[in-house]
Amino acid sequence: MAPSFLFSQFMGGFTTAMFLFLIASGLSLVFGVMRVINFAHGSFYMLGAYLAWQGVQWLHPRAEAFWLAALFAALGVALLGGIVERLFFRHLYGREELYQLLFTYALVLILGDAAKFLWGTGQLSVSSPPVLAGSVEIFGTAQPLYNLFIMAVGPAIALAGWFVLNRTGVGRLVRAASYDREMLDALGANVGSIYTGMFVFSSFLAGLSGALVTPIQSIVPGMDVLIIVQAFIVVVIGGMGSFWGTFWGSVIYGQVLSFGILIFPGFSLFSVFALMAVILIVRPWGLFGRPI
Amino acid sequence: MPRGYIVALFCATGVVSMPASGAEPIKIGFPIPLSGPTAVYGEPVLKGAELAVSEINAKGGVLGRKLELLSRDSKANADEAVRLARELIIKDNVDFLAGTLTSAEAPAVSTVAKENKIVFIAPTSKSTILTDPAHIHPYIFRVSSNTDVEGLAGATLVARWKDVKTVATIAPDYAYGRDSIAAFKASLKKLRPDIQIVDEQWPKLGEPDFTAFITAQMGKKPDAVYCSLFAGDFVTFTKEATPRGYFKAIANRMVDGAEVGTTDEAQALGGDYPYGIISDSYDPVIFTGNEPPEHKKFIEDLKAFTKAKYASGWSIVGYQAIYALADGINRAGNTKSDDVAKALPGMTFDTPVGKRTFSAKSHETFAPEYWGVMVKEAAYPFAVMQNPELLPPSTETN
Amino acid sequence: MTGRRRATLASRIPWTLIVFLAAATVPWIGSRYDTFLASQIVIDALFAVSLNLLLGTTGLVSFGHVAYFGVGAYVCGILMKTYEVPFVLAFPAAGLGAALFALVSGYFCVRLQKLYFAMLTLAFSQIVWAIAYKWNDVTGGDQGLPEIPYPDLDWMSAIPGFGDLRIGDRFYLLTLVLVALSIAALRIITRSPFGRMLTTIRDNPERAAFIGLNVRAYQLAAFVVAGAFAGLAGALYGLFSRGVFADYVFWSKSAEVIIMTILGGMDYFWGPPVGALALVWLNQQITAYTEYWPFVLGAILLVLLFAFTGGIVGGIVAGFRFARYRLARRDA
Amino acid sequence: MLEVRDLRKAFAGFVAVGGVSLTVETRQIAAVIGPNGAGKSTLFNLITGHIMPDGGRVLLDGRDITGAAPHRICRMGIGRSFQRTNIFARLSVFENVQAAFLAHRGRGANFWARSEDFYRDETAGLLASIGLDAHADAIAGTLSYGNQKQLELGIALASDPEVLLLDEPTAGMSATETRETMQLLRRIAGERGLTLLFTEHDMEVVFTIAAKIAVLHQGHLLAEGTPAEMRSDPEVRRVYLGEH
Repeated sequence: MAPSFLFSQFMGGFTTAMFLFLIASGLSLVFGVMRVINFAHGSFYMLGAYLAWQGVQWLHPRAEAFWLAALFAALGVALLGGIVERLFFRHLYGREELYQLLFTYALVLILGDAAKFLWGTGQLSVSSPPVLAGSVEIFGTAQPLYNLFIMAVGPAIALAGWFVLNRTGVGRLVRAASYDREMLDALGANVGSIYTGMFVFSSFLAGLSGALVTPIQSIVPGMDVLIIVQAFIVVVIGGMGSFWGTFWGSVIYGQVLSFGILIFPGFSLFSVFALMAVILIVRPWGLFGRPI
Repeated sequence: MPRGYIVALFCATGVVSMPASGAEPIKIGFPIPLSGPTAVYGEPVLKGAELAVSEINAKGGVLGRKLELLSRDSKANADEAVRLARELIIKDNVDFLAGTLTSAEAPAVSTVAKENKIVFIAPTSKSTILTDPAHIHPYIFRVSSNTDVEGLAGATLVARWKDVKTVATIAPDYAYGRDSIAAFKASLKKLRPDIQIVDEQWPKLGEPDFTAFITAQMGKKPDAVYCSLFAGDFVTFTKEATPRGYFKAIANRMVDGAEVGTTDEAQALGGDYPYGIISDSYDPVIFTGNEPPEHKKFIEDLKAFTKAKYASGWSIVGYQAIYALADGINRAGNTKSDDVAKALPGMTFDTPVGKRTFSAKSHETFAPEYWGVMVKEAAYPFAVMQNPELLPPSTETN
Repeated sequence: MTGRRRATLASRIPWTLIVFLAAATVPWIGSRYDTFLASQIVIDALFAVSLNLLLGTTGLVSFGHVAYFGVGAYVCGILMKTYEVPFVLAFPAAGLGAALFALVSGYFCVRLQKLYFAMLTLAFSQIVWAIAYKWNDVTGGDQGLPEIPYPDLDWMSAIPGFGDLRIGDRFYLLTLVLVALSIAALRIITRSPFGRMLTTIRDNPERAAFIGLNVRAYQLAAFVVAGAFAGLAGALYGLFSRGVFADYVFWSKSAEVIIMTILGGMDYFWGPPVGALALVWLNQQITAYTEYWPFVLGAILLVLLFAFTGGIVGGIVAGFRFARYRLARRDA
Repeated sequence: MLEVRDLRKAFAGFVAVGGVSLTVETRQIAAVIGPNGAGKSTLFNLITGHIMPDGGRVLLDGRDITGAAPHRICRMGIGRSFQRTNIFARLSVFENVQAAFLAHRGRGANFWARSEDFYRDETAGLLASIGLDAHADAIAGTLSYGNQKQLELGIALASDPEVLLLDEPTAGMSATETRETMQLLRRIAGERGLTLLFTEHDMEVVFTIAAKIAVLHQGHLLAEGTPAEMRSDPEVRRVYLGEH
């Protein structure tokens, strides 16, 4: 196989990976701190996509329409996340995880239908922002500028996240919360606002990733349940609650999917779920996480 | 434990009332995707059927009874379509079934029609398994073309590119895609044994991310591509493929047999359309050449009915399905499915693009389609088909 | 009196028999559509009761229970359609197949705690989905496996009064009997010492180990039994819906059966069947008015989670307790 | 006879139990005392198989039970209570004890009979002996704290243990409750011929009923002997009994 081809396949996998990282990082953070698997994360992602489309409709044809719309979408979803956390979710922290899981699933159902009600059931799409519409040639392969942009955004968010978590006071509190909730309580930190903050930030990431995906994917009902399963796989591979784990989990997932198509074309779908199961069996805390 | 009581209560109140008088409308159940990536085709098919129903009812209906269309969103899922078809029969007591879009839905609904002995007219499903000898039954009829016809037309077009030596395929991984590629390959082998198939990609229907498929296919450096992606999948595919230079690498030598030559698809993609590819449509809508007069009227009526600026290239199949059914009922003289099922085979009916005849053997019309290069026209903000050509020239393949 | 409940008038009435007989009259007094709904309720009831052996009895939150339902549906469907195996063999084979798969997957699942358990069950069910979706030659892939033949039920014509019944009615009666037997078996299991051990594991796995229980072995046993009965429910569902499709195995279906279970009340054996009845009935009522059924379902779920944790049966029981309390106070 | 030989366990470098050896004779009542974090609970968890030791051995009547699974150790004749009450909160008191009988006597695999019909008399008798007969039908989770502790004892006794390990059996109880509980324990241990090993903070209790006392400090055994010996041991007095 030609190296340029392998490179192209790798870059394709890496783009997929960085999109998934944007989505999965929020899911992973919420799991790490709150020990909740948030099924609604996919719905937040979908809402981000719809809101971005809506924003573009409003702001069209201004050149910066896409960027403003993406910001609008991310902030809108973050706001929604905050409301959900304050009004409902905080009442479930002491309850069994079954109830927390089901609550997030109720959100999936409600938000899915709300999106259908507001934006219909058809397929919507958003064009790439003009600055990133073209592509550049790397090693004899055409790489879309927009994808390169995403490949830069992913690691940038990873680095920023790492910096905040490891080098700031807020990050210390978050890490403390994910290590030992009781200890944090004892330290007198306001766990409630940390949780709200985490949930809002996680929703922001979901909304942002939903907005950023619109130039290369169509917006359709059902994109929420499709993406959430993929995000789960990524988070499981990397280790639930581990930020870097999620990053590398995304990279692995993207490459397995990308090269899996070459090796066993019919079964790449199967291979990622099998990978998830195997990791849960041999290392439930993921490749980069630590046992809880 | 009140399980049985509520059931009993429910039964006792008798939610369903049986139709009594002859003035009752003739009910046609119509499961069709109205959400998800294929809704972009499903909606206009339904509109076409609704137009036919309103025209027929305006003329007094069939056998003095009005037609009533009961449409349901099948979500392009086989299981959902089956569930809806059974519910339409059992709960709504429909007289006939029509509709479904994909070749996952139609064969599944066909089994329901067979079991309940209810005539089912599939307007769009092309997969040969719908009416092949193993699956044919007295109640299934198909208005659309089939994958053999489509594959032959596609291979004919690919064969015209004399310098093409290698071809790759990409198709959704389900009945239609598989049958379509198989038919294309079989026809191409006869027409151009020198052409090699160098790559086959099988994304799933509704695939959200085609990147890996695109790069994998580009790696094989085909001269041309035969594609069976359609509706939302083709939109997603194109948006990822164009910036990767996919169409440039094959010099736009793609033939897509899955009706991406319709105005619907062209409008969905707008300026992102990969101009220069060849595709098909049952109805090119915008004829650059000689337009049949019936067609002109049909398009005007359709535009008025849907209040849309441009008509859809998909509505015609829904329209044809209802007219075929109405003709069949008229011929049978009653609405009993058994009699209508006997009236339809061999029956010829008029459509805005010429006459169609249900084969007596396989209950289908082998309809040719219009094919042509999709080009930019100054008058339209989307791609239109240049000089539509009816292919394959000889339609009777069985 | 300790442990044994007092025999009151209400408890002497054979409620289950009455419910069973009432359900059996549906084909005669109801329409074809009523039988259709009743079949769905009965099959869902078995599926939900099998899930509740894990959820309510053993305290295992499985988010992939639909995998075993799906395996049962495919095993029965493939045997009956592709290999023309008669129903009397295909039906138990479905339970067995599902049990075997539950044994293999459960062996790994029960090693994990709580959320990880839920995730691994989800992963296994998605593996089943991916196989069902992609293995065209066997499962029919995306088109599914339509046209599974009905079991041979002509013998029913010999029974007086059964001659006029449609095939769907006959299949409903067969389903009703099979489901009743399965639920009875699950009832016996739940009330047995084995069932009691499962409840100790639900309440406190650490303590359960220290009364001498091999907790994982018991959890695995419960997983296998629940899987087997889910498989039987799946086999019936495949026949009832005239085909088996990959979407039956998608993860969101697992969520639906969980909702069904807690809607009825997972703390009560009869909760899940009540939940199945309520959900199918609600679905039928609500979809007549609006296409936004998932929205309504989500809203129901919110009410259940925040105001009505005990589900319907829990609510009824609490109502009775309150009434009795009021009566006792008035008498005093 | 319960023997612990050179048992060791460290968590991520922190030595919780560092080479403890201890022998409790058959029918002896022994206490392990020590400040919080001395390693008492870890020691118990090592003995009962809840934690795998890094080294050392646990012998029950000369039989090596080191590292066996908790349910096996329970079946070999070691019963225990936990520091935080550990009962089956949603079952009735009766069912709690009955479940322990079922499990211990190998009836747990019976899936066809009605569980209610098993061991009714034994359960009633045991509840009477621990003074919980009045609460038999109550849901365990609704009991008072003291009663829950009693119930935990009942569950442990249903396994018919030779050796009973009690982790702070009187924690959180009033002075009266504590006295009653310890009397109950002494009586039951005598009736059943139990070997008893317990941890306790209340020194008065320890010195009145224990025949042997072991003092743990920072994971190490500081001293062991009769109550009288411990009282006079200067090292024990210094680090633990708070005298300088």
